[in-house]
Amino acid sequence: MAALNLPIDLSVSLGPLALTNPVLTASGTFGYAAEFAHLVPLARLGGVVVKGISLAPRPGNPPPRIVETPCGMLNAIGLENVGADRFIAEKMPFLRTCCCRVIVNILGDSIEEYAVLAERLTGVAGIDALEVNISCPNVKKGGVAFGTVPEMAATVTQAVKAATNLPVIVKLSPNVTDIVAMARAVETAGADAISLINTLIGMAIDARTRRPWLANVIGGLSGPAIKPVALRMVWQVASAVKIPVIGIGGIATTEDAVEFLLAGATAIQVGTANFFNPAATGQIVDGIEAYLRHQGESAVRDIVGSLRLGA
Amino acid sequence: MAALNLPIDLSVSLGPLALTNPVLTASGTFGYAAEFAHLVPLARLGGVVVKGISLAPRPGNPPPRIVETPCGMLNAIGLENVGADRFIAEKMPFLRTCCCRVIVNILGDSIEEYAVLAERLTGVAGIDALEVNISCPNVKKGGVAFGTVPEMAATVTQAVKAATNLPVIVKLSPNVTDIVAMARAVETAGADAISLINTLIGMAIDARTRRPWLANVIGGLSGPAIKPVALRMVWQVASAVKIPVIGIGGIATTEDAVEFLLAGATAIQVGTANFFNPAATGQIVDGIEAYLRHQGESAVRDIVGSLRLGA
Amino acid sequence: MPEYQENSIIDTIDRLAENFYRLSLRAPLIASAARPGQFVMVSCAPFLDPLLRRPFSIHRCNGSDTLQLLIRVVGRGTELLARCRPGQSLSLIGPLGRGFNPPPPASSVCLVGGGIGIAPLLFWAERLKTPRRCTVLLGSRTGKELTQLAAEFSQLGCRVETATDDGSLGHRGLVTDLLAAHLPTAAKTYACGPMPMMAAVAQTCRDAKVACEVSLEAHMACGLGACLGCTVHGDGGRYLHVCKNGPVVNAEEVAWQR
Amino acid sequence: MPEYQENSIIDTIDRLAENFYRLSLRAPLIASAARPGQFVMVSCAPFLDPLLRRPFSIHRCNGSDTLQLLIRVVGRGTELLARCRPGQSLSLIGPLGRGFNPPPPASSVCLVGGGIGIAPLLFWAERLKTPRRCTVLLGSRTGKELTQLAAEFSQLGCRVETATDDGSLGHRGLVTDLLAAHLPTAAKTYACGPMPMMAAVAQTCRDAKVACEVSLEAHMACGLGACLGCTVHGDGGRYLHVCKNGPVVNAEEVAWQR
Ligand SMILES: Cc1cc2nc3c(=O)[nH]c(=O)nc-3n(C[C@H](O)[C@H](O)[C@H](O)COP(=O)(O)OP(=O)(O)OC[C@H]3O[C@@H](n4cnc5c(N)ncnc54)[C@H](O)[C@@H]3O)c2cc1C
Ligand SMILES: Cc1cc2nc3c(=O)[nH]c(=O)nc-3n(C[C@H](O)[C@H](O)[C@H](O)COP(=O)(O)OP(=O)(O)OC[C@H]3O[C@@H](n4cnc5c(N)ncnc54)[C@H](O)[C@@H]3O)c2cc1C
Ligand SMILES: Cc1cc2nc3c(=O)[nH]c(=O)nc-3n(C[C@H](O)[C@H](O)[C@H](O)COP(=O)(O)O)c2cc1C
Ligand SMILES: Cc1cc2nc3c(=O)[nH]c(=O)nc-3n(C[C@H](O)[C@H](O)[C@H](O)COP(=O)(O)O)c2cc1C
Ligand code: FES
Ligand code: FES
Repeated sequence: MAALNLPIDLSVSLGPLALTNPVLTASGTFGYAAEFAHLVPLARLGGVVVKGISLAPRPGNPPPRIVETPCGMLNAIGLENVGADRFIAEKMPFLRTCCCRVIVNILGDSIEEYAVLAERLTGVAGIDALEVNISCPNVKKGGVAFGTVPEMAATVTQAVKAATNLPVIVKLSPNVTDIVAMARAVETAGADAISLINTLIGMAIDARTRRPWLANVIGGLSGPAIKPVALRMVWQVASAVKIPVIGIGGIATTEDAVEFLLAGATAIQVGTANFFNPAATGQIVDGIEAYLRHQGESAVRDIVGSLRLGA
Repeated sequence: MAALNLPIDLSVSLGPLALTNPVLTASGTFGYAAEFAHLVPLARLGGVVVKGISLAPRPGNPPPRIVETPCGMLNAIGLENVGADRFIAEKMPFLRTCCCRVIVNILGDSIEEYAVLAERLTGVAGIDALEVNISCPNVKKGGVAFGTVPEMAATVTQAVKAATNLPVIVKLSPNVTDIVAMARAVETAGADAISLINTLIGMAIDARTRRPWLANVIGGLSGPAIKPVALRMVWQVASAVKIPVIGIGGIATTEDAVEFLLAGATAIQVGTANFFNPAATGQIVDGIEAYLRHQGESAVRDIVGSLRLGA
Repeated sequence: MPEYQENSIIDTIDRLAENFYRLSLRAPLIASAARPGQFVMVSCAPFLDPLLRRPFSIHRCNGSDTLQLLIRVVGRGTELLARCRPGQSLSLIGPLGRGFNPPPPASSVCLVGGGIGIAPLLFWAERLKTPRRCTVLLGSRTGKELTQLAAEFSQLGCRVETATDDGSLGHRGLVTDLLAAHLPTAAKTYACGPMPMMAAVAQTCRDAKVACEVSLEAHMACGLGACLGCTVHGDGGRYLHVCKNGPVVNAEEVAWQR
Repeated sequence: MPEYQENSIIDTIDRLAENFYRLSLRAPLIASAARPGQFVMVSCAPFLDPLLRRPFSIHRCNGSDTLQLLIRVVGRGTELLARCRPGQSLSLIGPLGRGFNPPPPASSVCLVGGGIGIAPLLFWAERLKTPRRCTVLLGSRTGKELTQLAAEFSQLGCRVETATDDGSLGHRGLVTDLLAAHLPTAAKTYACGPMPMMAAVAQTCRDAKVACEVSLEAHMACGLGACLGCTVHGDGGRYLHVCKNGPVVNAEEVAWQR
């Protein structure tokens, strides 16, 4: 064990985007940050990724929209959001006061919508980066097609890159045969970083009523249940691409976060855990610091990808 | 609620293979049945699917081979098995006494191995069907390639069908973008039934030692954690093919089993649950009977695919 | 309105009837801030299954350090709560959501509670105990679940009437059957219970032109307005989010037909 | 050999030292069938997390209705077990695996236990108490974990020596330091503890040409020989499955080098 007063450097860089520490919140699980203002020291976070924004407001799916599953949950929110204009007018003022990075998750029905949206958000004070959701499985016409075909993912990436000078993070769907092919496609298309994973497509049925639990029938599976799949994909992708990777999927504790860093993630996002433990993100920032101290490391970037293989 | 003494018909047919009830054990989780002889009334089961058999014996992977995950486990057994000859000589004698259907799970490194193995097992007294594992993610040269490319899955299916007159069940891997395309391919190639899902590919890391938990680094995720993914895939496949579907993935209780039946599975397999509750299979047979009585149904086949959609 | 994530300590657990428990919890931060109609999200298990917190109305609150929950055991989370022991700690988040809005000064009010929906009404009745007439109509399957609660409302000076499915206490039938008779004198009605009951209360109040607030239920993941999961059909085709727009809403805001 | 899935009832839970608990369980089916060195798979949680059962040696057994487990709290499952209360039920599967094999009649034996590895040795010492010399060498971090256990072995007529890392009881150092002195008179050694300890015992016995059995550990999913997960490197490059080939194996069968 190392000296107790070792100075610890938690800062990391996602390409052009510098973070004070690697802990972010996952889109759709932290609202627009104001919802957690009393429960989390927001300024202590590396950043927040806000709920996915589309060009126009979307009402979302009819209820029921969520259901609990073993160590996880399914959601079919249907990308309900206030749209770009109200987001900028109503949500950005608070987000500018958070003192942490603000990453806007964007989604669209078409390449054009992504591009127009990216342009619209560029230059808005307080927005530090865009995360492109090409993978949401909830909306029939939504990102699902983009996120499962490498060429389409590349096209969206290019369109967004051309429309903005903000750092562009592309968020991958895990519902594919070859996650590395997807990652390589968006890397080649110019993505500054890759985040993964979005939710796995799942379903739940109420045996008593013989109906699906979700009005949308299928939904996105998230939470600790998916952590092993996420960790595997992050490891595969981080081993295959040169741009930084953000690990997402079932992270609830410091150990979980560290596992993703060891597997090669430069930063991590906490999603579903915000629901059952709103304090999780702050605890993980502190926990990573303690872990590094305990391991005799002085900088979080030194453990990124430091998984020990072989005997 | 229906009359309490309603006679209940639990029998189902997997194409040419008739079962007294829809409850089977999943390959690799029930040994060769003898391991559970004291704990389960074997004759009460619809059938057992034995641990995957290859032509020659396989030693399997080095330890550690298993690790617990949230509501699930990862395994990288590496398809350890005694090989076809010892299986027939040492394991079949007990299996013949079980009084339930015996389905042999087979695996190979090549199309030829599958075919030779299928031929070798054909005509062996007591074997009622073959389940073709084209999806095991644990062995580098193993089924993984077959199970992720529709054409290759079809080729294996044809080869096995040509080599045997036993009913042939093809077991699909969930680690694909389009599970329906896989199912259609093996249906067209002549499969008598489809079973799904095999394990999701996952990984676990020990933050303290900074090493993967499994010597094989990656492994197969099973247990309740994967149930929502399995249920979704079974629903998608059962809606798309005409041959019977066997639902597998995280089934631990009667409700779980019923959910798969409602989603369109004609039979189900219990896997990981055998480890934490060896009595599960017997309890589920009884439970399905009670469920049907409670729902006023008289035959299990009447609820297969009877999921109620729409308002 | 501040919200807290607080480790409460269980003082007592009382079994009021079969599957009906009352938990007293020491949670000074939440108890000081709580208002009637608000709820808390309770962590039921030490590990990851069941994963999500469960929402429970604040049933009573002394305004400084202690609050009570009234819990009906219906599934895994509530079963675990019923098995807790005094001295154990229970993580809460709260107080959450919008509570009841005050009636006109010195007016008469009517509280209608069905089953476990009675829970938030006791806290409200305690706070309402100004010089006003407060009628409480309580319904449940059977009388056992009501006796103690009815007595407690009476002690607060409320006029209590009961209805039970099995006729074992008060009117045999629906609690809504009792409502119409009281509306001529009531300025406002507050209802909490199953959706069909609240729909009937809303309709009756609408017909009688009496203001009506209801406390809604929906499955919740966060309770904080973040997950957008707790949707209910609202008027004009829009969606209400129970945890933020409610749980207490004006009955007119709900699309009861859907 | 029959195996049972049995709902045992907890009679008592005693805390022997920090993180060291002894559970007495009523489980007549398993208790009647159990032999020293065998183990049970215990379900630690009512729900799905933690998912798998945990293996524990049978620490003591009255041969008819009661058995005891000695549990060191190291993680989530053992933490839940330590929090159980008398009267609660605990699902067990057992008795499982191969136990200790008897020494030559009337010969002297040596039992070596390190830490929680002491657990199965008490049951074995009870059964061995025929007119024979039985030396018990116990090691642990600190004396507190050993005092009561050492006394119990003494009561059985065993000669007990102890070793602790901190020197608070007996020899300061490794329990294996004590072994060599006893081997000239011992016909057989039985060891259970951490792998490095057992490796040292195996080597010492080999050098002294004394027979040696060890009780292995591995992560287990089923305990029944079905999952093939509990592998340990055996001699000649083959794999041992701890739950079926063991947990007790001849020390020569293990590839200690790996
Ligand atoms: C604002 C609000 C206040 C409530 N106040 C109380 C109260 O004071 N006392 C009380 O006993 N109950 C109350 N409920 C209902 C209570 O939350 C559910 O009974 C409880 O969540 C069931 O959990 P379970 O694990 O026992 O049941 P399970 O059926 O096993 O739960 C499975 C899932 O369904 C959800 N769920 C099940 N029933 C309900 C329900 N009726 N409402 C919301 N989610 C549900 C659970 O949260 C969980 O995600 C309230 C609900 C809401 C929304
Ligand atoms: C045959 C056998 C007999 C045992 N007898 C005893 C005994 O009498 N008393 C006692 O206290 N312990 C005994 N152990 C060790 C005990 O099983 C573990 O300490 C326990 O499983 C840890 O569970 P946990 O949830 O507290 O720890 P966690 O670390 O949270 O467990 C995580 C996972 O690791 C596994 N695991 C962790 N440590 C071990 C270990 N050392 N051996 C096997 N699996 C492990 C668990 O089963 C679980 O799957 C025995 C192990 C074996 C194989
Ligand atoms: C309720 C909910 C809403 C979500 N909304 C979005 C979204 O709008 N955009 C997006 O890219 N991902 C969305 N996600 C996916 C999460 O950001 C995250 O990728 C996923 O939940 C896996 O992480 P977790 O297991 O930590 O939750 C949502 C997840 C949940 C649970
Ligand atoms: C330890 C273990 C070994 C397995 N071995 C095999 C196998 O040999 N062949 C096969 O087709 N599937 C194998 N499987 C997969 C299971 O049959 C099943 O498809 C999977 O575990 C999902 O079901 P479950 O969640 O109920 O366990 C194995 C699973 C486990 C956990
Ligand atoms: S419960 Fe999450 S928004 Fe209401
Ligand atoms: S624990 Fe399953 S085979 Fe040994």
